[in-house]
Amino acid sequence: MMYEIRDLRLSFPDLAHKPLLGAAPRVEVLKGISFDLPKGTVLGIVGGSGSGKSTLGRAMLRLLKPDAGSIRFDGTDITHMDEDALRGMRRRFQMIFQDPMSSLNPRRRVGGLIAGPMRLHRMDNVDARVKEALDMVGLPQSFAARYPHELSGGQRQRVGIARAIALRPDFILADEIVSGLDVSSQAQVLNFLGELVRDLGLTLAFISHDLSVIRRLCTRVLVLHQGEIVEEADTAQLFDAPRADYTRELLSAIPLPDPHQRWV
Amino acid sequence: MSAYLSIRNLTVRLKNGPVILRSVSLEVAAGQVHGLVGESGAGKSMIGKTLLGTLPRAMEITAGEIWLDGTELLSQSPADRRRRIGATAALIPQDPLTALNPSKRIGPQITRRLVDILGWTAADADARARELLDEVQIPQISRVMRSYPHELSGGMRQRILIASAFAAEPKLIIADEPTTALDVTVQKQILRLIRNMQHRHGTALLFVTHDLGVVSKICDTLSVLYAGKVVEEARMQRFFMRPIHPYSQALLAATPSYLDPEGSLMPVPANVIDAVEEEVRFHDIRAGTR
Amino acid sequence: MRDARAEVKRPIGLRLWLSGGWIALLALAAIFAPLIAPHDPLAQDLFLGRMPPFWMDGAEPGYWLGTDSLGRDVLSRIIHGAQIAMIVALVAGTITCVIGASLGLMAGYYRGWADRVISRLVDIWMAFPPVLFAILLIAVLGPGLMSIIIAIIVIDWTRFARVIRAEALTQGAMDYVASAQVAGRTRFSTMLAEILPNVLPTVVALLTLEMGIAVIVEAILSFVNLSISTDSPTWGGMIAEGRTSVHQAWWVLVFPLVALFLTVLSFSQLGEGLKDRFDPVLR
Amino acid sequence: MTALRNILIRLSTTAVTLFGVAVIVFVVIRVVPGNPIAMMLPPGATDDDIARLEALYGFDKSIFQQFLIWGAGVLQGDFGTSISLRQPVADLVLGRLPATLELSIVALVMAMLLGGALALMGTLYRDTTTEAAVDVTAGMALSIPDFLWGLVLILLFGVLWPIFSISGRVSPSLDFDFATNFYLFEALLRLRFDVVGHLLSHSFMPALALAIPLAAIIAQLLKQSLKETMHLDYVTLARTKGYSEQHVITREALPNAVLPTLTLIGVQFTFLIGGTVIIERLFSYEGLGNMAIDAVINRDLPLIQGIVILFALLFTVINLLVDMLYVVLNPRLRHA
Repeated sequence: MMYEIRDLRLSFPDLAHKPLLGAAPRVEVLKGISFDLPKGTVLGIVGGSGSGKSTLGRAMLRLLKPDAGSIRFDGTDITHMDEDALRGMRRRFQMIFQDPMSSLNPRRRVGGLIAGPMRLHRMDNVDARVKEALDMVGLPQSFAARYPHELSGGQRQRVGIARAIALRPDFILADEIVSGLDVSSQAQVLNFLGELVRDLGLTLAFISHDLSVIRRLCTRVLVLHQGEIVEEADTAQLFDAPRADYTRELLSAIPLPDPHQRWV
Repeated sequence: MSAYLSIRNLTVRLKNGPVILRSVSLEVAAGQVHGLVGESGAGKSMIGKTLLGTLPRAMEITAGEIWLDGTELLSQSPADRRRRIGATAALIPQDPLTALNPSKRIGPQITRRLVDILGWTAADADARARELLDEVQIPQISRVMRSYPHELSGGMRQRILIASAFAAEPKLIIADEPTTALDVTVQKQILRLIRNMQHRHGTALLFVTHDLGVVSKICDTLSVLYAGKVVEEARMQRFFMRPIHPYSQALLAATPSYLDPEGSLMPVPANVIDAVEEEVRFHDIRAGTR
Repeated sequence: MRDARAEVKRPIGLRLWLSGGWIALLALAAIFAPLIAPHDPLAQDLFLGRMPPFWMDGAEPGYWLGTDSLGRDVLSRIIHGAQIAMIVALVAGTITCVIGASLGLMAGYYRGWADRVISRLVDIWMAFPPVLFAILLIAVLGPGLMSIIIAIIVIDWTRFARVIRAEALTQGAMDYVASAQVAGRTRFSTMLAEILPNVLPTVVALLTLEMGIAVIVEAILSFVNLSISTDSPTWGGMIAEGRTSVHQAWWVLVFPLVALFLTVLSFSQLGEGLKDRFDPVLR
Repeated sequence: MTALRNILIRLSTTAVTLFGVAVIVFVVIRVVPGNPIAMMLPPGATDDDIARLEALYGFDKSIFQQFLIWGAGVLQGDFGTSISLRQPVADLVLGRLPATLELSIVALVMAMLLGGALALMGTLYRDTTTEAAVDVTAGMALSIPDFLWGLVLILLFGVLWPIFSISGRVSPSLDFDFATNFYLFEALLRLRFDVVGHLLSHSFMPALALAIPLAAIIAQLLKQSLKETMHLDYVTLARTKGYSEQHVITREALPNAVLPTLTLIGVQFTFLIGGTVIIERLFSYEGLGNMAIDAVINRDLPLIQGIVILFALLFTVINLLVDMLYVVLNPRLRHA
């Protein structure tokens, strides 16, 4: 198992309703999430805004500390592991962020952005690996000398992917990585992400609000609604025979590019 | 069928810079929904902006005509144009979170303009606002009209904006990506609402979007834009069954559908892009803008 | 289109040349003051009191910008005054910047108790009128160059701390900081390697601004007669003197004022110009 | 609810700030090398005389004891007695406060009018050379501090074209009995506009010197937030409804764009008041700041303490008022 997650709970302080004295009340974002993620799975995590899908992702990478429950990564309990102990493991679980404009330091060149994490983990042949990573995401090697603001949205997102895969991680979390892209860039990114997963034997968790995208890429799907898992199923089963009411509602709300879909 | 809105050879460019719209022509018939589709940077929002007179100052209209209900707009003075647009057209904007003035209550935001610009009495405007809020299925109308925008959900605000757009019975409504910021379940309700309202009021609707799925649900006709140029204009049914232009075909092939998991999700191929770029270049040479 | 825009080298702004030029000129004047000043700045000659500048009737040859009431050469005093102005600008400006920016960076990035302590200190400091605080400090420390530098540091570190804290807060919320954590960077190294380069343009702009302010503070302290012993010529001292005799000899006030004005303006424009020029992120 | 809580929190932090200011001033002043008592007495005074006076002013006790005694007095409204002027500090300070307040308020009004006008002009004519001119003007005005503007104004309107008075708050020739120290407000209330004119001709230049940098800041920030607001959808929507450009800017954009500027004006207004110290000196204006510099030069410890505490109190009160005003003007906070 790559991940075993049991009864995960996470809340944020609600500063808007903080009393004068004492702690702010907490808003529960994750209300007891449990699931297993076997190695080699491409897991889709789907839900509307406020469903807690991004929070779940960040908790899996221990960018957030859960209130209760447990997270086991490849057999190791990382629920309460401190940052120093985590640091040694961090190479093994990586993340691709939603907004590459914010997640790529604007003052570093592409080459440095990809090489930086590898140097931190004392990997060898860093320059060769940077070139390899750029090749894998289909960017010319000359792009290593560019700054993020000199790239298009799709190219930036590929730099984010190259940075993650260059570390040869066991697991990658992709948080809404195509939602800001045009359909043509989106198709490109989805296609080669699919290839990478196959070629490298990656385990991937793919967070998205778009079920059409999830179906393209994922083998298994979690449907999140207001901090709870309402349905967990293999992809084909979820789309052919959705069990939860919310899944059915979600499916029926998707506008397909097809004038014959009964919809409005 | 007579065209209510007719744009002819509209060319817009950045002052001393690249061309944004290349001889765009399109027509919207009364009571019809026309979709403007394109990827980011294709110029689809610019058409609405030109029409409404809210084009950024760095841009200029270098050629073209806009006929609205039998009157040509671009030959009029900006003030006349503004008055004419204000009286006959309305906008449903993209982001419901920023489209209502945060420091004003909802009621006046709908009624003020009826009183100020169109000369209604306050009582008439108030009655009209209530009627429309009821039509867009807003509960507790009196309370909502006294609220500030931040007290309402995104879906509610978008309904209010729709009500506000229909308030003065405009003949033309421009909807600029009105559901992009919403969850799919809310999007469905809002699209349904816009379609129903448009149908009932017989309004011509220019619907700007990047989402071919949405287009297939709401539009009667559509134009596909690439780099400020209309590459295909079609009736909706025909477009989805037999897209003619290679770029349209590529765009459709790149749009994912959960019903078709095995079908090839094709990025727009490089040779299609090259061909369209060539068309654009050819157009510019012919028009003398390059 | 994007790529083309990045290729375009923006011309070094006119203001960068003008402001940089004036500062360079001043620095040279300060270094070589004894060589280029036409007269001894302290030499008094009561027979040559209040001589007007060279283009006016009654001007004394060799005294280009006239003399003050004690017959001292205004030009020579301005040139020598540049020494103190430059030392104060460089030393006080740099130290203030390092201290204030470090505290602000830590407060904004680490937040928590470090932020609470530093922000509270800033609050207390902001409750003092700065000029009064400076005068008070000089009264305590006694006049002298060292006292002025210390006073400027003590008073003005908050300017850096406040601005850089706010910047670090904004930058700290960006995803590239989370991505550094994902990559396994330590907190401290993230602050230095990721956040600092992004706040550096602001630091530079503030630094040169602070240099100008340091020159002004020195002038204000000289103006209320608390700066350096009245023997050494300072622009502030000259201005104080000129202020009292402005109706009889305006040039005693005008020339040091022009020098001060240009210097302060140049420092602030230099910072803005550098920020624009060397920021890879085109805004 | 939230608003009330914030104000309570602010009040408690204000108390902490004032306490901190008091401690710092107290400690800093007492390491002054010169003996203030010795300076008060005529040259031939004996050590006994000095000791007696030291006892009278309490300087023979430890700093901690002195602080306790002073603090106890302050809580009863007694700030001690000025050494150089031999009057109660509270009377002296409160007597001068109106002059400084009037100067600051006139300056604030000038800054808001000037800055607001520049910002509106820059927004109305945005993306033209007019806007560029506004930017350059504001940028230059901002980088020159009030002290230098004061000197420039003295040269311009005191020497070159002497139309304003360059020193004092009133001319000795003015024949008018003021009942309070708020000369300007009093003259306004008594409808003596000749006196108002006289007072303004004296406070015009110092006030303008204080106002120019603040006006530049207001112009920059307000224009910036106006421009940002002008891109928001509700402004676009207002335009498409047929309203004129002026209406869109002043009625739709301005009320929202003003909010961020407002908080800034709070902090900047305290800087402006801080600036009165040197500006009053420059224009020989009989206010608090001018008295403060004399107090420092004369080593008048009780007076320095009193003035600094009053300034600190003034600053914190202004910030508190601005915060409350912000809450009142921002509907999002009012109902939260």
